[in-house]
Amino acid sequence: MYRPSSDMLLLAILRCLALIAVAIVLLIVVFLLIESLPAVRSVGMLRFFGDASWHPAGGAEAGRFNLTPMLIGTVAAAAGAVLLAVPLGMGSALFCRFYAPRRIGGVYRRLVELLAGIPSVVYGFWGLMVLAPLIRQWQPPGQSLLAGILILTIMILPTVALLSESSLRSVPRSYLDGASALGLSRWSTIRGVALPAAWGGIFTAVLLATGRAIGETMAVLMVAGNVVQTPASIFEPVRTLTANIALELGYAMEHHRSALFVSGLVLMVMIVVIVSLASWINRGRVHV
Amino acid sequence: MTRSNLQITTPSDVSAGEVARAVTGASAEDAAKAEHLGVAASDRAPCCMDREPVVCTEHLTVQYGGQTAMRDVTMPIYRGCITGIVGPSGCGKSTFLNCLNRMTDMTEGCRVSGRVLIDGGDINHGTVNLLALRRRVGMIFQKPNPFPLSIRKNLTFPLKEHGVRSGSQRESLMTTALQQVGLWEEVKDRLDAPALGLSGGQQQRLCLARALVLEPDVVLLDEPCSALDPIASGVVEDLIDSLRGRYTVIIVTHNLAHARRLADDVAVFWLEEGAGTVIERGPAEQVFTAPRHPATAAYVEGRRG
Amino acid sequence: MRVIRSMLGLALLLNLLVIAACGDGATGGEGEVQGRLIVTGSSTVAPLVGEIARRFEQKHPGVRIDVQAGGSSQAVADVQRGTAGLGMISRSLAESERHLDATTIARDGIVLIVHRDNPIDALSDEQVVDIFTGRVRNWKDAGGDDGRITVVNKADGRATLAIFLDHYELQSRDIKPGVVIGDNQQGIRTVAGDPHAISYVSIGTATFEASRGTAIRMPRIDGQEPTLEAVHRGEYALARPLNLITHGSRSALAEAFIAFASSPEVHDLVEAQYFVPAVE
Amino acid sequence: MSDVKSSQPAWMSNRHFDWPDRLATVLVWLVAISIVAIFVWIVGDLVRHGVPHLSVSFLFEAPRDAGRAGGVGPILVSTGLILGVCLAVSIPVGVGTAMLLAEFTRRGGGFGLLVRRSLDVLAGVPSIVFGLFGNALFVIYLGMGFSILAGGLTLACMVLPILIRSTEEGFRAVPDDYRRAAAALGLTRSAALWQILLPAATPGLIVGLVLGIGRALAETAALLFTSGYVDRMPESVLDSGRALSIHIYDLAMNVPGGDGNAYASALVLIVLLLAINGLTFWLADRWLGRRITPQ
Repeated sequence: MYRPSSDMLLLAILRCLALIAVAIVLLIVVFLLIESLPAVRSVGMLRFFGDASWHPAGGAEAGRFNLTPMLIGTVAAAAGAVLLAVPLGMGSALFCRFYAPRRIGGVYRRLVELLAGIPSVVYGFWGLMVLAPLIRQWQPPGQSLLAGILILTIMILPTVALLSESSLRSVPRSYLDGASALGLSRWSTIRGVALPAAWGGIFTAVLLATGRAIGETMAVLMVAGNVVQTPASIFEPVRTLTANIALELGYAMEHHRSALFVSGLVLMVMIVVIVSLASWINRGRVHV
Repeated sequence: MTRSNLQITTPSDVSAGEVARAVTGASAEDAAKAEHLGVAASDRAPCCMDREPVVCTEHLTVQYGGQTAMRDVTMPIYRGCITGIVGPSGCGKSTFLNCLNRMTDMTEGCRVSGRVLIDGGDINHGTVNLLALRRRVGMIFQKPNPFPLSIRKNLTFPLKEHGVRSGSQRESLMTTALQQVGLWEEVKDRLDAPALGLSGGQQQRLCLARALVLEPDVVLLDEPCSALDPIASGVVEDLIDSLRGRYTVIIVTHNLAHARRLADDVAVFWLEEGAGTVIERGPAEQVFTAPRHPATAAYVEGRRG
Repeated sequence: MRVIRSMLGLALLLNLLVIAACGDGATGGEGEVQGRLIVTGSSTVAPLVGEIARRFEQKHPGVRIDVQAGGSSQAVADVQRGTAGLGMISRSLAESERHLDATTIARDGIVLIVHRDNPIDALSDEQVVDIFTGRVRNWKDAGGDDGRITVVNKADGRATLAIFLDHYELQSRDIKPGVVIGDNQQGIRTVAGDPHAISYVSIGTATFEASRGTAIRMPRIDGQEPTLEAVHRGEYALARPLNLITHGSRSALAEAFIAFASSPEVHDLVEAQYFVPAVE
Repeated sequence: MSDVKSSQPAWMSNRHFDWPDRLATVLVWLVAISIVAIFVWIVGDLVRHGVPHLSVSFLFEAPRDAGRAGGVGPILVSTGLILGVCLAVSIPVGVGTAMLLAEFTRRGGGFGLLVRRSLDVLAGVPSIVFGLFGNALFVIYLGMGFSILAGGLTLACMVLPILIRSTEEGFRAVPDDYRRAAAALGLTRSAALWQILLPAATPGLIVGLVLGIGRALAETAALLFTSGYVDRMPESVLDSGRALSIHIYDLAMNVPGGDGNAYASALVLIVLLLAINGLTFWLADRWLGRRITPQ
């Protein structure tokens, strides 16, 4: 096929620009690897999961490098938040789509969009000023896994709600008409027809929200207490992998710094798994 | 078919006097016609001969956001008969159908005035259990719309929601319904396959089975064959024909040949002053062979519409 | 192949950016110093150096000094990498850091802080160790009111933590914290917000905050009054020097600033921040 | 009327009570009400504590006494500069990539797939990992130090997926007729792109931009270790500059008595974001006739 030279030039330029996105991903991985290499080499990958504790300041010899409590903290906080946010977010989506009178539904949706736009540092600030003291009155010290879960729930709820709603919105009208013509109640229609039809989109929403919960830093850093431990109850403080990096990177040197990049690598792996899962579920669609 | 019979089944004299008159008037007229056409009609469906109105509309008017779409339709529909609703597109045929099971509720800004009486009860009355009403009045849409579930679940799920607790009972009802629409042999080995994998004609028959499994009295069909190829369309048509007598069938179609083959009664909708209304109704033979309204005559002869 | 080539292109582009970026670095003029100096490091020292820098800039209009609080370890890392011209550390140089040059600009001590409403007036060394290692979990057992103790500890890598551990001959892992924080200020903030919390911070910071009405108190430790006078007299056990550090040869600007920061010209600033001026 | 009742069909009485349906309705309304309540609680709290500290001078003054007093003038400037760097880099890259994805790659093509997968991953990378990356690459390896430049570049990597996705949708929304008409006129594809498709896809680009700006404004973790937190008026993009979100973080966590100004700064940030959010949906409704869902 004939192609004018200006087209070839344009295509070449666009390809280069598009490769930047690929290059950034590669660079992220490469830099995480390069920076974590010293620790992996002299500490060994096993010690990141088998050491007695996390006290990395002592260097490769005296230091301890166990990331497991923070991994558990991350998973516990994210899982708790997802468990709470999914029913709430779906409820919110159902409200918008099926229950709210039209005008209220529109206003409500705008409100959820605003919630989605509030920065995490503001949520964290609110959690620090309001939520943690509330929990402290009940179960000290207040800054705890529970506070982290609640703040994360509020943060990922709009994601679940908005994505589920757009998924419900794409359920063909004919299914809903068919269900009402059969005399099915609103709830039966939702449970039996709308939710099964929207399942793929909702599941993707949940995965993306999980990714967000795992990756969230500031809000958790501000309310979760940041003690490196495997929490025995939700009232105990925890530190997540992300909070660990934010808390210690500025002060970290050599192996300590390197160990933080290892935790970054662990985070990255978790996210890639989730993103792949999401795009695998969505392989029919263009975008996740 | 007697007058006293009618007296019992029509609603209270107080509120539905006019309907009673309309019904009586129509039925007297129809009775004459029925006698006139006697043999043919009774061959097709003896049940239809009772001329007992099940559904009556009374000055039914529908507005969408202030725009009148259908005006002043007063019409009885008889038990066990197949009533064809014909007319050019956009003259309120589907709107009329949607009034009969209150699907109009689903449309934003839709206002219905006048009354729809089914078995003498006003379906727009405040205490109506809408779900029970819609179970009683089944509906089939223009485009087949099976749920994105398995074939089995498409039938058992509505049953379950309507309180059929026993699984085995649901299974047997499902089997019967599928046999009734002639789908059983085709799908019995893949009941758990997705319903959306069926062909268009099969999907439409599944939808019919889904409606019939709830044992409705009235079945509303909104151009059920228009989205199907001729062969599938023929199968569905035969199926509808077989419903005569057992169900009261109201079918919207713009296919006149179709209406002529199927319907016992026909109502012709026409656009008058920007809104659809009934310009002629009566036994199919009469409407098609001896139309009284000039527009009907032009329409059935294919000159207009 | 195409991928590699465009990655090279990207790298080249970024390098060009950096070369452009490095163009207007600090330049030392004759006589009058000018240019830009980046100072990073200890959050304890940062407010003081910030004040000194402001005064220094007033005297030398061509100079801009950016002070950034991170931590003592960051100071060491930054001056070694050259990301900062000057580092601030709130401790002496460690054995492994002897290749750096340090100049003491002030002295400071570390105190325990509790909430203002906490009646505890004094703690013995044993009690401090017991509380921080989790052997004592209720204020009742340390002579206070009933209430679960919230131990507020510093994250690994903080100089204050190192000095605290050193003094009590503890290992970082022995401490059983209820909350882990980063900066001094964060410690003060956490304690001021929790009636049952205890932490340790710089005397200077704590005294400064207490004087502005923040809800904290400083109990005596093992009979020692936690005051600046005690640090001044050299009697306070948990004392430490605040140093400015450099790596390799100092620029004229850095030299001038260090000289200024350790001169009596800034003693009023040191005292205003509740530190003890370095003895000449 | 009594005879109406006696002859009434079964479906006329609404005595049947559908428990699951009622329960679901109550629950769904409860969820919606509690979400509204949480929103009102959070925003109300911010407004109640923030407004007393807010004034016109707050927006222009420099922070004093570690931010307890004074305003956020230099911080707004730094935030603006970081955003500027971020957009200056991400717009050309984003538009180019979107153009390639929408106009030059087949859906299932290998190259397009590679780019798309990369963007998916990039969209999921936690901001703190961007912080690590930016710190290692821009701050240290490329020697930019803690600077507005380093922060802006890090943010550019972050907003790239949002920008590309939205711009690509913009291109896809352009009817195929335009392309065919251009081809029929014998235009080169580049000419068609510049003259016809790009203007037609601008709404998508603008919506993406506004979403990206929203994300960048809200970001904290990626900037902590890249742009630093010097709260003075920056003189060039090579100076360290404190973004508004970092200012809130610092006041909230590290400055006893900084609550008041933290509330006020949070309020300023929220108002900025609301303005941008409102703009997004106004633009989307107006130009695209559809709604864009932020993630």
